[in-house]
Amino acid sequence: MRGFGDSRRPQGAWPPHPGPLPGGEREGPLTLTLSPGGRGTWVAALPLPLLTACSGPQSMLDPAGTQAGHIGTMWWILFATCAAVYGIVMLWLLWALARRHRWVEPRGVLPVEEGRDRGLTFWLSVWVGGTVVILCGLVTASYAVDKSLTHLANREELAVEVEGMQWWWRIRYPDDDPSRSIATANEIHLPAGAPVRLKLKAQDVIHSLWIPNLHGKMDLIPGRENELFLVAEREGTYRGQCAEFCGLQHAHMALTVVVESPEDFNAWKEAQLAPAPEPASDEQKRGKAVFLSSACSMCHGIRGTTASASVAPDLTHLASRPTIAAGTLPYNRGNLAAWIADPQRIKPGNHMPLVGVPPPDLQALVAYLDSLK
Amino acid sequence: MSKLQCCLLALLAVAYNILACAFPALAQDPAPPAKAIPAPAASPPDDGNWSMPAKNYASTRFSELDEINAGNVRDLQVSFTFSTGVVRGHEAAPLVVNGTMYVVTPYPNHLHALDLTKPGAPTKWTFEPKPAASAQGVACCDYVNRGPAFADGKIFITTLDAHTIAIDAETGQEVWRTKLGDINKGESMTMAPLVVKGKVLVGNSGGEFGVRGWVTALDAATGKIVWRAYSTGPDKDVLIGPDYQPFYDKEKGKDLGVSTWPPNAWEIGGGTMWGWISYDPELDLIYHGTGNPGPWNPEQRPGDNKWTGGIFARNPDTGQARWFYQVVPHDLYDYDGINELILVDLPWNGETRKALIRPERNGYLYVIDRRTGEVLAADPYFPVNSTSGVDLKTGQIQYNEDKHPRMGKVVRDICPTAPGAKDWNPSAFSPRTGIVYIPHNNLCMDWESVEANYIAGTPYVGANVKMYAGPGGHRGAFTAWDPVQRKKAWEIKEDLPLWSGALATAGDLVFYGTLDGWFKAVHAQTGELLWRFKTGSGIIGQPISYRGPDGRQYIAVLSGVGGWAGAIVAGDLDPHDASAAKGFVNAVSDLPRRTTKGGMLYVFALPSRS
Amino acid sequence: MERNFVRDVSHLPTHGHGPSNLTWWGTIGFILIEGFAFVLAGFTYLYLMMQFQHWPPGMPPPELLWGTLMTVLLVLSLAPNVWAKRMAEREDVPRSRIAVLVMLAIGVLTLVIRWFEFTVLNVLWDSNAYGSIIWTILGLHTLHLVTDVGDTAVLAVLILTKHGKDPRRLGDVTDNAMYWNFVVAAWVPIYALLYLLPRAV
Amino acid sequence: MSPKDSHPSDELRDGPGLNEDETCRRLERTWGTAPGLWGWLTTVDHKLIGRRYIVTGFVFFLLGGILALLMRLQLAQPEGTLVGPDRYNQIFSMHGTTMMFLFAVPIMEAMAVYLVPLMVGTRNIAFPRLNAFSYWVYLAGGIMLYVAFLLNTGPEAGWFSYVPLSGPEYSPGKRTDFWAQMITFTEVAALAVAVEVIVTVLKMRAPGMSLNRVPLFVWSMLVTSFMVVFAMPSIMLASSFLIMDRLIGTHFFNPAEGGDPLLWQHLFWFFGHPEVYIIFLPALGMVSSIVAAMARRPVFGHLPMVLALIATAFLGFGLWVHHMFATGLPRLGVSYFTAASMMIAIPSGIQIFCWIATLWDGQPQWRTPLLFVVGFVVIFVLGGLTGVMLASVPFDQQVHDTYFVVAHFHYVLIGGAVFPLFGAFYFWFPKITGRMLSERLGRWNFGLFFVGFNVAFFPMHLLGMVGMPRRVYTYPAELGWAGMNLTATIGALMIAAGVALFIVNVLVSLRGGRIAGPNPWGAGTLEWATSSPPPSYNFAHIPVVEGLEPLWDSRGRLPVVHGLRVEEREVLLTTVVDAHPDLREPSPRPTIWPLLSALAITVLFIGSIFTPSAVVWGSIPLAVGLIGWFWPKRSRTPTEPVVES
Amino acid sequence: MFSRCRPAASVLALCVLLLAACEREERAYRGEPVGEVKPGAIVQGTLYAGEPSPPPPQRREYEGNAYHISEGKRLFEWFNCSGCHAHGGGDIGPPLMDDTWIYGGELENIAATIVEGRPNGMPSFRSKIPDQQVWQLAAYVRSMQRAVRKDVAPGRDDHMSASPGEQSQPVQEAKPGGGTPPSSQGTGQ
Repeated sequence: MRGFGDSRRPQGAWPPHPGPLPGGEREGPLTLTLSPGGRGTWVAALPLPLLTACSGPQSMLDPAGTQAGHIGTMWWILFATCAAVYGIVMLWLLWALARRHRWVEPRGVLPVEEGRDRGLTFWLSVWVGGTVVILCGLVTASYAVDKSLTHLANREELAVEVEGMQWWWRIRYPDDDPSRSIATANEIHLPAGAPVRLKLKAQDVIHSLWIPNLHGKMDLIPGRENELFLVAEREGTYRGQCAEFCGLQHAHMALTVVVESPEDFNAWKEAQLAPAPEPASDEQKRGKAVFLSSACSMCHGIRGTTASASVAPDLTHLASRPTIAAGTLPYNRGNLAAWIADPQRIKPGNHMPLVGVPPPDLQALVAYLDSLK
Repeated sequence: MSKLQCCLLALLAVAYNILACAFPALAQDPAPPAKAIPAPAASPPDDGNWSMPAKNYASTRFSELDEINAGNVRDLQVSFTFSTGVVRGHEAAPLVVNGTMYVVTPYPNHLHALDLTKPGAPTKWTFEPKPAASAQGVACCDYVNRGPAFADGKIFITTLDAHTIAIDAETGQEVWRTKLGDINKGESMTMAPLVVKGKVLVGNSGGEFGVRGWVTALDAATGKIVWRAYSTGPDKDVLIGPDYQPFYDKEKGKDLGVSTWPPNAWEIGGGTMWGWISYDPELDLIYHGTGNPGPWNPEQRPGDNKWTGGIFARNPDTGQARWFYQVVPHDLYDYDGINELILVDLPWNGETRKALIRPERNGYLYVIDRRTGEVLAADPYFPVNSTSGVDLKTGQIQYNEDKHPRMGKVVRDICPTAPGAKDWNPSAFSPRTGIVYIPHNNLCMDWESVEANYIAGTPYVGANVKMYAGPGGHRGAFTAWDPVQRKKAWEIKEDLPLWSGALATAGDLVFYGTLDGWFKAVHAQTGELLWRFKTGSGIIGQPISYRGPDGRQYIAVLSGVGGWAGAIVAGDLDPHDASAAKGFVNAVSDLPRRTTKGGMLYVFALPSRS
Repeated sequence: MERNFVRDVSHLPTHGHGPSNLTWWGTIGFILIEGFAFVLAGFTYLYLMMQFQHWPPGMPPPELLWGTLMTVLLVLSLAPNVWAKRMAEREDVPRSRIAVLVMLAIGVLTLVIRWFEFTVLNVLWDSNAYGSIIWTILGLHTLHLVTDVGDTAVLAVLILTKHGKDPRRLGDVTDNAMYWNFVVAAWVPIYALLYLLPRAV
Repeated sequence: MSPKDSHPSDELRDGPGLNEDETCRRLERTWGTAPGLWGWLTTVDHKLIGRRYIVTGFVFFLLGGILALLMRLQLAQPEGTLVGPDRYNQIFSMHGTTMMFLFAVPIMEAMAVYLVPLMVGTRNIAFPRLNAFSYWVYLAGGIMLYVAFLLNTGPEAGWFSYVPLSGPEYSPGKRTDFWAQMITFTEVAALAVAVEVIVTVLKMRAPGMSLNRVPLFVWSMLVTSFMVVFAMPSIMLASSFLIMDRLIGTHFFNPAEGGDPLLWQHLFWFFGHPEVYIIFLPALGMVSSIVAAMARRPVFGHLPMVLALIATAFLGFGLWVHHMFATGLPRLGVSYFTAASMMIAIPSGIQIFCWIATLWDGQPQWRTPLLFVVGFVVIFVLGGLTGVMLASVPFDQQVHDTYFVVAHFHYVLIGGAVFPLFGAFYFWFPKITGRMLSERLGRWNFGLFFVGFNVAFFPMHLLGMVGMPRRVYTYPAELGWAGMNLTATIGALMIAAGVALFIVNVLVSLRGGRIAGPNPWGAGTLEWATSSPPPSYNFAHIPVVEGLEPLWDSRGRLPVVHGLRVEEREVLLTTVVDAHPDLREPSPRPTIWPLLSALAITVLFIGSIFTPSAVVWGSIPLAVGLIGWFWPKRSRTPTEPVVES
Repeated sequence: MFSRCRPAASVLALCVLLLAACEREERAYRGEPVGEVKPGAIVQGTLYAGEPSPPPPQRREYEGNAYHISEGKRLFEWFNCSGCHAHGGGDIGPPLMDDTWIYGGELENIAATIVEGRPNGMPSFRSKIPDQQVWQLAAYVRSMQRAVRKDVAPGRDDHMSASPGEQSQPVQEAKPGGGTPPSSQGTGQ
């Protein structure tokens, strides 16, 4: 098994990336986030061997944010309770089967005499009473955890608009000064420790934003606006994915969440504000011309050029993003070229058509796009 | 009252008038006039010509001729007609200069000179500018042209493919031609130029194509660009400099044309200038509006979107802005700010204010101090529900949260509509009554914002719109508004939206036309219908009045349905689609049954006494 | 297996009235199903109402005349309907025949009125969600009218021919009368929803 | 009451006056199904219809299983290329749809159609023609869906077809229309059977079978049928709205015009959650039957069991919102549904307790049906506990729509319904066919199924928690899901082997299985009181019930009533609560009209996918069919005219 | 007899329809890249010299395919066709839901119009729209004029109800060469 089976892997391990990621490949401490319930001790105490496979860039068992931490606590409460109940039931079942079992043909029927079931009836009442008590406990715990998920909501420091499209994510950072608002695609950068409000909407079908390491999922529903409130605490790179079936390429609708220090975050934001750099080399210049004169500019925009289309991801800072095609491929020049050359083979049914850029033009185009840091 | 008393009173009145003209101070100080008067410097006495579509720099569209009056107008009859040979929407005003009438047609923008001295007004010459045919694809609302302008022996016209052309008024020869915009970006030109101090002022159209709006001054003699002021972008492009002194704080700040937009959105942000310009020679300021921001979908352009949807006062020589007032910051409903600006001096709280009157798209009639840009009044002349009023302290319009457009959600019953309570079709102002005569719509709409995708040369709108009759069930109205009393004097309900201009005359008459082809004269005081005539096609043109070479008074108007309101007829649109013509088709789906295409000049006069 | 005869049932009758019949229970079953469908459609109506600022959105509510006429007619039809049921239970064949014919005539009349009702809704089903739900609810109810009128027509043919002598036909008349009661009972809240509620909010 | 009813005619009647062989011969002539195709098409015998219902349902189970295997093979490795996204989407939608609508509900109702009349001791189900009709409609719906699927027109929006994805704009073509219409088919069939079962249970029980003596399986089917009556109208409305949105431009789910996508979810889950219990409650009844027979004692706590069934049914309607915790509904509202969802664990807990208590107190025999019951308890309790977890809003927000949920509901549905169903197959197969299934193959069958099931579905819990969403046709290699997915695929193959073994067992046993005799398990309920397979008339004499387990109570001498006619189809009606004999009701004869009506309604439904006017012209043949169906016929003996219903 | 034949005939008709379904529901994602919409078979009139040439394969492939038409519907919005033609009723450009066609109303004519542009304001999208999407758009435009089978035409979209969905309108024969609208006669350019 490849990947993040080992929880000590660097947090920037996903996606595989040739160069350093914006978030930096930090060796994050294993459980930086301690939820009030002391999840860390739970982890240590539970001898479940499978747990080693539980951390990772898209795992609810490896919380990196306050909310995911609380939910993690809830999980361990539920797990412990249910495991205990299950154990009791199974033991009793074993006993019942072993007690007077027979391997033979039936002989006669046990008569039910008056009063014979009285003892069982008593235990049934105990059983029901126990069930009620346990359930009341769980309901209370669930309600408490649910409340704790939003208790920081009035301390919002950052609002991010997330719009689900078939099959990518449009991310906007609105600002009171509209000229400082930025738009990107398939990546969310968050400052560590800051309370963030994600505003979720969709224009086409229902999607669901799920970043397990930070929070549970919330649907993006056409005609409605939902909110998800979270605090990311541990720096690192996480993965989120659409969790509501949304059509052909539901499987390839992922996004990268980079949690970084406030300084790094601000630097990233400043970089995003700049329009696309002018092409430096002749090849890049030609690539820009190819972009503007071909089908690319019908859907994609690059700020600073005349291409301002907006039905597909904005490419102004394409080369700074960790993935292309909504988490389908890690970003690098080779993948980019392969993607442009035949997007329908990599992600069949997605809305990027086979444009058929001739090979020399393709090289130039990729060179230009690769300059859009 | 005896006859003698009458004569005495009349004499006194004449004397007072003479005194008032000779010594303005005398007239003002003791008792300000009870009604508004046109800005004196901008409205010279009528010479019987009609040399600019708005009649004068004050944009009064008032003729001092009174041969035709309320008493005899019922005898008015056709004097002659002229077929323009084009059957698109005729929004232009004919010009009459020294015995020649100049008529500019919609695309292909032919300019006809008619010799009024001869019976039947034969054609003197025709100028064909041959604009690019593909320009038809970037004309949002029919291939209209709003008229020529005359100055210094030249006729100036704009063409649909964004050229401005000067033609010798006598010979019909082209003097110069300047390309001002690129149709491949969606830029076109439809407005009537205004010539001020030897400069031809023009602006571009194409707010629905994501163009960047501007107003430009060309040297009337050579056609060279003297200055160009954009409606979006950094201050140096907008020509905002040290002279800029807006009244309200919200208009102050550096490079607001950049910072009130999302990054780079101002480059495709609209704010075109395709309507009317007025000029006050006394203050030496031109006044013009700026169009709607692009796209219509407001969610794609958070911020105030300066300098769209507002009014600029500029120095005509340098283009430097003096003041600006944003009527609709962050415009939500395509409330283009390009309507006419009537310059009047009017009594206000005991003093006389130099003001401009603007019946705005958003349903308010603004009275603004034209020296400073202070809003004196903004009163609804239409049952507005998209906004709840204008805060006169801050100048801020109060949007109604209930009617805020949302992506993917139809917001119902927004009044007024995208074409506004009143669109470009200009009002008239009569100094005799002190009343503004406003031909306008009575429509409401359903609106849904959708994602607009910018592709240069194609529309950039992002809204589905469906219009229908507003409160009362009628779709148009002709309103007489007293700007001093701040109330309606009277109103005529019209079944169809009104898309023609208005004309007021000293004969106490007001003329306007309807979409189904009626040309009407009503009494300026009461609104009583005195005369009407059915023309061959719907009227969306601007009526004028002139004194012919024979000394008689004539009324002229172009008939030819079209424009945004009449696109269903001019463009053969299909009424099954409620969103056709950006929703207007739904409001006038009965129009094809009530009128047909046409392109005809009608000139009326009283029967000759001979 | 040995048998142990404990009871003779040969004296039992072969048909009964009301709840002792299978058909009665079957009819009740389908009334439950359809009644619950009406309830859910009503909830949908209220749910959609919450999505709108104005209800109806931008058009006048359905005109009262035909709907009210329908309500009056349906409520009044309960009288002959109950009479029909009573006659059938008394096994009074001639009067049952008259009653069935009267109910058939009323049924046809309701269909005519329903036609006019559809013409004054002031909205089409494809205009907006409001139009969709009122057309659907009215259509659902019309479906019940149509099936019941069809049912009554077949019953009329049966009862007017030699089949009419069969006491089971009279049992069918009572079941049919019960179903008509349901159709009327379903209509009254629908009338309130479609015609009165939009005027009240 | 007319006088002639009170005086019995001179016809032949069962009872002491008639020779037993002669009784059976005449009853067979009256009740038997004609041989040949015509008989097959016209029969109204609940056993024949129930049998073909069961077989059809099982065939759909196999088809759904094959689709599941395809999915597992596609997901066995990352970036699999066995099928593309379009096919995969159709496959999982077909899988869910088949299993829920064409297998689970119908087969439970099929078992009821077969067993309920036998267990309540009557000769046929109520409304037997409606019964035939419902089978034909169900068959037509299933065939339609599969033909469409094979023609690349299978549903593609999942078995719950969320709008707008399944709406007119995002689901082009006719794929979703066929799906929505299939809903209509199955709901017509299910509602018809529900009414039949309710009426059969309430009115046709054997004399003496008062409500407190009704077997638990019959109770469960009665409760289930009531749930069907209240749940199905919701999906009927929803699928009608959907198809109207798609075909005639209504706006129920168009947010721009005042509709709401969440309206679909409310309506769907208001049906969809009870649907789970509709599948699961009959299985509880089967488990109770098996447990009682295998433990050699009546089920402990009959009354608590019945109350638990009813409580489950009521609660089942109150927790649909727990499928919508991630839709952003108001927080306080959803907390109520957390509580309601958890509370449903109480009746389930009671039932589990009662079964184990019965086994504990009885003498359980290790026969295959019991194995499946044990498998049921082991699996279902785990699924139930994960269900309790899912009721917690915060936890559900994490695992909703992930493989955790996939694991959960397979534990609940396969554990809670399929394992009991296989147990029931082993248990009642002798009754239906007269031959026993092989115990040896049965143990292998169980072993493979049980182990395979856990290998396939247990890892999915973890997969969901480490991030794997549902309904993805592939996944990237970097996320480390490959190992667990491969394990799951191996488990799926084991299940397939187990099911294959079952089929072998059936085929072998049909020919060479041990002859069962009337009551091979020594069980106590009435279906075992007649021969295996039962005769067309079920019982030569209607039994009289004196206890919960009549065969055990009567110690071999079953009391019966006599006096029903043998030359006419006649059933005995009893009163609702106490089951006193009330009426001798004529029962309809075979007829072709239900089949013709079903064909007519099929044409109507399918035609309406292509043109709304089909609803109008399609209703003409339907009306003809129905009139033919209900047109009264004179009976062969003129004294007592018969109604056909 | 009637009630027995009717279902049989309908079932037969249904089978035929279902066989057509394979084609209707096919989803081909990888079309031709940007190239030329081959002008070979484009005609704008109904008068032929000699035998008419057979229709090109795209007609069946795109006009009979629900997926392509629905993609065309999406692109119609994305590429701002709706900006000029509204939802078929027309605006700046002529209406597309009527049967009046200046440059021919067949699939190939419409595709050619998209690629080449037309002098009176229709922009050319040559090299801007890949061929497959041109065909998809053209097929959608054909559905607006009700010239495709009803079972492949799209239903209403999830937006403002501007015009009835293509599917809920009767199929009609489009004039192959198209008529000339009165408006194009006046300007004469």
